Amino acid sequence: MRLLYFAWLKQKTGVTEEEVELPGEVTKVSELLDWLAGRGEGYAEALANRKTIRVAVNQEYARADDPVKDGDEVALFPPVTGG
Amino acid sequence: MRLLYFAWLKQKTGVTEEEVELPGEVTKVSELLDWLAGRGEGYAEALANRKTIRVAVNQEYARADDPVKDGDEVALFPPVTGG
Amino acid sequence: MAVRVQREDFDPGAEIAALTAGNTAVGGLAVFVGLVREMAENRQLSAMTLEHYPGMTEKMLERIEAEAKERWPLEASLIIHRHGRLEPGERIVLVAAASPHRDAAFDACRFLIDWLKTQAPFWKLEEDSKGTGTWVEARESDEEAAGRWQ
Amino acid sequence: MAVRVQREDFDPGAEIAALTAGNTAVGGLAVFVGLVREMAENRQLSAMTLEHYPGMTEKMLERIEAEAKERWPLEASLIIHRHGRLEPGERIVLVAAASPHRDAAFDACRFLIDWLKTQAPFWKLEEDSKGTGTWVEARESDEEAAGRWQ
Repeated sequence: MRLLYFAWLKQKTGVTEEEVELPGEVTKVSELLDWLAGRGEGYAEALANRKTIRVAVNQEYARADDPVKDGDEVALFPPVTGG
Repeated sequence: MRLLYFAWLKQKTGVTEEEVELPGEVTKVSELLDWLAGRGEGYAEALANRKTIRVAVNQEYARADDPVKDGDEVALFPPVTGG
Repeated sequence: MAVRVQREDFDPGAEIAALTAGNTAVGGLAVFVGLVREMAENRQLSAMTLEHYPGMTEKMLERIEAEAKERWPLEASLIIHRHGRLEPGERIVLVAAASPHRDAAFDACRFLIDWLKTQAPFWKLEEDSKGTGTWVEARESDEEAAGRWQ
Repeated sequence: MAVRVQREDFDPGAEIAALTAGNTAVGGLAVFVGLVREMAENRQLSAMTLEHYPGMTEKMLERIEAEAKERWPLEASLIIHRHGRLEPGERIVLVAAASPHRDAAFDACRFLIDWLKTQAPFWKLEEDSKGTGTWVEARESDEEAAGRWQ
């Protein structure tokens, strides 16, 4: 799975983009966030407040219960502020 | 009094602009229109349907009961259609 | 704040650039440009002639602009309206409003054109391909649009 | 119908002229231009950096534009959004909608910017005079504005 981080999620994790291999028990967005939060202090901090995080799976907005799988492109970012 | 006519009011009266002397009994907009309607066929036709006529006295929109007097600039025109 | 009534065309790009040039308080600029359509209510037009009431026109446009400035926090605004004979595709009118905030810019811009359409003394004479001229009748929908702002 | 995400500036005049050139079905063109303000919530800004998600950004903008086209009779539309570092007074975004009718042009234009603000993956980092960067937080008022069109 390809993971992308934007805005302060990129700053807090210190990661712009990474390839990860999903553990078998991670099958949906909420489980992915739980698993990521356990990968280190920066991740834990970045993911502390789930309300402030938006997730896109393969460039489509996704919800906590939406499925994820190896091969997906998953992006984590705060609510958008363009325009 | 200076009278101005615009759009189809100009076409029907055949007049762009004229100077008239008001009879003493003409003191308000509705009386002015009545008097003008009696000045000839073109005027009568132009003023037949009062609902389609707007009046400005000294470049301010005026109502039937608003006063008019010698020296005023009075314009007659249909509802506006610019923009 | 400016109002112009003119025969000649205008350059929307230059106008809107000048409107906000050097003003870093502007966050949003809303612009409306009205153009002559070739079809009007299923009739093919070859041209349109805009008549106006010199003097009163400028006065009403200035009042409309002043009213917009009263209602919204505007940094700049502009109304340009042409008169005379215009062919399909030609620009008729430009209204613009610049504000720190986008909603104010949009609302003020729409107010300007809605009120202009019911308050400013302009009249359109449509000309069809045979050269027959027809005075455009005021539309109720324009009155309703202006009524939004009462 | 066009969408552009770019680093470089754009020329609003040239863009809106091209949008309606030769199209005599257009009666009204509504345009919104968003600019970098010097003051944001009482803080003085020296610059703003716009980050975006290449690929998804274009996809979302195209979807927003298609949705506008579904809802209103549009002859043309355009969305241009810049990214990277921008200083006060610089243009950020342009949205435009052209229609036979003015109300449709206005509504579509406002819809485009309202939805863009809540759907398109852009993030603003504000930079103050000391060079301190602060990520802008999403505003509830933007959610509400987008909600108008639900």
